[in-house]
Amino acid sequence: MTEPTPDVIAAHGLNEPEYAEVLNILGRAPNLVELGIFSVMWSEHCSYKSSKKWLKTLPTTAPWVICGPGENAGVVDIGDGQAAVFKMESHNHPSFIEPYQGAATGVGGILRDVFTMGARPVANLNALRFGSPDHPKTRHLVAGVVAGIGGYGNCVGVPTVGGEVNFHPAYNGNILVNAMTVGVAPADRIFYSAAAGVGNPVVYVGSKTGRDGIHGATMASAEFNEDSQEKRPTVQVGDPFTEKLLIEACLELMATDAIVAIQDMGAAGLTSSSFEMASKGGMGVELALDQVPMRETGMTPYELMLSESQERMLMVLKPGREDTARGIFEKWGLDFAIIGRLTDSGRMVLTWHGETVADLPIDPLAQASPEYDRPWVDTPAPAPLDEAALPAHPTWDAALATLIASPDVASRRWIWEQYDHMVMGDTVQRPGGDAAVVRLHGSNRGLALTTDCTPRYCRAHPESGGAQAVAEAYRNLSAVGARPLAVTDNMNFGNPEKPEIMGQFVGACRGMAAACEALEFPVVSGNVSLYNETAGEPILPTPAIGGLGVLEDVERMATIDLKAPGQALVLLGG
Amino acid sequence: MKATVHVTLKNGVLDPQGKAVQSALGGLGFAGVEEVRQGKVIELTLAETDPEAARASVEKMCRELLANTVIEDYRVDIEG
Amino acid sequence: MKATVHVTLKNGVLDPQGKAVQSALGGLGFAGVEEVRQGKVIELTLAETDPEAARASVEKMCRELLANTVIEDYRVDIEG
Amino acid sequence: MRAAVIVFPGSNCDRDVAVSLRAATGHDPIMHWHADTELPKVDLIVLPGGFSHGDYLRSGAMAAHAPVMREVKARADQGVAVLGICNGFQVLTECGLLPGVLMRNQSLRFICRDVFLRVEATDTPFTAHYAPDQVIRVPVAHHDGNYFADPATLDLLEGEGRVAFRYTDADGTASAAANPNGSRRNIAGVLSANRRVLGLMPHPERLADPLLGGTDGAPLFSALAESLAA
Ligand SMILES: Nc1ncnc2c1ncn2[C@@H]1O[C@H](COP(=O)(O)OP(=O)(O)O)[C@@H](O)[C@H]1O
Repeated sequence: MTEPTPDVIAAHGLNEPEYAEVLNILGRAPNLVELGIFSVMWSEHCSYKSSKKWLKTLPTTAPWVICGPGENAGVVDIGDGQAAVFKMESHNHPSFIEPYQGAATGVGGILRDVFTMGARPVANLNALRFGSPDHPKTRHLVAGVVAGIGGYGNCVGVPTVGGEVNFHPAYNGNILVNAMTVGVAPADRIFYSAAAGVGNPVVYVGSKTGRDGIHGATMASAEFNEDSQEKRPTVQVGDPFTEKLLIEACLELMATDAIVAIQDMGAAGLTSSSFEMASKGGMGVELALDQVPMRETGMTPYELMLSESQERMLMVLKPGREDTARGIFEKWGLDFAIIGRLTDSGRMVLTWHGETVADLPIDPLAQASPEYDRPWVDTPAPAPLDEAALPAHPTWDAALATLIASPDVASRRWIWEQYDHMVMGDTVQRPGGDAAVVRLHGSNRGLALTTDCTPRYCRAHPESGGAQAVAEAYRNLSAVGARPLAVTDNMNFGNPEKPEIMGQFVGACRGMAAACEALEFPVVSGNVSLYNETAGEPILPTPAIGGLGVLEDVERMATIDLKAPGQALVLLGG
Repeated sequence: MKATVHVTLKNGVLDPQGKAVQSALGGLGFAGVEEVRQGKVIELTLAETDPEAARASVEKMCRELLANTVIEDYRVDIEG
Repeated sequence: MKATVHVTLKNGVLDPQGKAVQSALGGLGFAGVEEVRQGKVIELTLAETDPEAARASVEKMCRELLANTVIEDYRVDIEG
Repeated sequence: MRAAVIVFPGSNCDRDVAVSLRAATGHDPIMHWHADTELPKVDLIVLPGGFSHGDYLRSGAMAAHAPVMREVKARADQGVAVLGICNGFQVLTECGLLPGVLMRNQSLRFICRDVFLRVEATDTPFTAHYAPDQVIRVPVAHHDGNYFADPATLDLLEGEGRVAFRYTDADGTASAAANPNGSRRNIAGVLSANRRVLGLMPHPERLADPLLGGTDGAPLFSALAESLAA
């Protein structure tokens, strides 16, 4: 086997110390398939190598937390034997390149994270940031992203009930598309990803694998530059119809006792799903890659391991349940293939028509991925505003007109009317209020949902901004009458190798941690998107917060509309 | 002057529509349909009378609006 | 054997997509676009090797599924 | 009344309409998988909203050829009531049980919001609980709801009183501004010649519960329960 050249190693995004660690782990040079796997597993996107140290400082526990960060999504007990499963995830770079498909596949990915855990998705939300309204690309990006979110969510039949949108020139070359899904499951029927049982079959279901987004996971972690336009990586096309079938088929199979472990194939597809399942369960895996359902001819093991084709899942079944599972997936018209088995070797052995094409130790790859303590500098607290230097106060009428006309305040009706926000028949508070409220089907209880962040506060002072975002989510949930329970977050920042940017990240984490602690409002899931820069210009630090609360009686929920003339308006708080 | 633009998905890009049509044709009893790909055809009537100028203009329309060149290819035909 | 099906709106049927494209082209500064009509092109790969049989089968697919003859016309091209 | 809701791959308002049917009749409808040709004897067949087969090719086109649809057509010919909501309406036009076709919305955008409808025909099992010309509020949620038929067909439908609902303002005027999708003559729902098949784009099942913000959709289900009572 020929050793990869420095160019090839660099193209896989591994720096010198990282490659040295690869050699150390393997005791030999990797082949191309193996190099590809390392590159994906150790990308920022999959390994959280820059952010891990700080994420660990967020409070993640409370008596009602069933599962905190570390699984596909967070799980909280919402009473009555039910659990809410939720998470937020970014699809920023793909959405800038192809807004419709980028946003659509973002929704598809986060839905899979939630139904993987056995929950039926009941609501989608999103947090969007675009460049200046008069930037030539903004209109096209807004239209495409909104249509893409609707195109996917509407078709799968999950209501999109809320979200937020801001405009700022800092996002001109790097928009943010963060999608959140909330699902509901019986609290004692949550499905996890840890593989177990030597000899158990490893099963692939969903769509066939094509050459989609090969290297997308590494792309998502590399700073954008001007020629990203030229490189134009293969953008993935979403198939919401297949996703809808996959939801129904998975939930149908989950109602039996056939599944040992299940994991969606998100970014980095088969690689990260198989390694994560094996590593969490302390198992080894043998996969016969030639058994993977393929969409195109001539695909290679390298491509199969790195493909980001959408609408696919990996499962470990109990022995003897293959036919039950196959029957369900075939009824729904989905691919089903037994592609391997679990072993006790602690190694990932990949074969191609009987020949071994990769043989890697699982834990060193999955768990010993690099973890950096990146240098950072604190963002100084801004000086108090000098009142004398402010422009004269406009008339109240003019101030009001300016505010209402501001793109950050103007009505979002144009957006949410493109989302089916009522399907499933439980949206008791539609978009437009402080938080959306979705009734728990068949009961009078409900979930309140919101996403919040004010990036200009976060830029002025990340710590206060991070705390403010959490507090705002808490307030929005309280305002409809819900008891706030937990949050998911999506940390969108620039290049963490720059100490000021890393300082923004650290500051935001500190603020969020303090607010979550004070409010007993733990972080149960989240996602980090770094390197959001174009030509060296970073976005505003944007720690988007998704909050979830519970209402015991939706008939007593509060709404924003003024109900009758003559009623008093009261201002609370300071 | 008339121009016809064919916009088709690039090779290797998933075509959910084509896939669904293929399986529906199978369901209707049509055997031997090995692949289905669906694209768009856009017919333009132009004031322009010079074929070369018309082609140049339509190619520009394709790049700017009619095709999504990230995932689609296009072909322009000009007829008198 | 390959077959290409063009499905286009009948004359007199308003084409919202074509109209939107036309006005978008105007907005982008393309002058002299007098009309735009948008249709579908469906490319089929068939196991059938006899052109006549292939045509007959694809015509049937058009009538049964690929076109809605209330508003659409179709044209079938067969190539080796 | 016994009802069956046909579930196509990609249907997503099947559960919603089942909830409304249960509220009106006191029992659950049969949920019938599209591939199953043995349709039990029922008084009402419902084709629900959603994106059957992803709405790829044309909305409703592939579902119109589902194995069960031959039986649905036969039952309709025998006078069994058939209700198609949204995607179900698209399936009914594609399979020829109702005339016309639902084209892409004029705005080209998906549209989800409440609209006002004027009830144009009250002599049907679906609309008997509305008053003539009553204006009701129900939501639409579709990308392809732009009703098209040639003028002769439209004249025929109007002449035979087969327009069931029209999009209007709150005061009942069928203005252009009240038309959410570009439908010819503001048509939101049409009936078959025997008045036993109704297709409509708006979703009465979405406003049939006070907690959801309105109940103007409920009389459609109560009318069915009463008219079709065995
Ligand atoms: N900012 C964050 N805060 C808390 N937990 C996080 C954060 N970012 C990621 N996580 C957690 O890390 C785990 C891995 O996330 P990720 O790799 O995005 O999941 P996926 O496998 O769906 O891609 C998840 O459990 C996620 O909840």
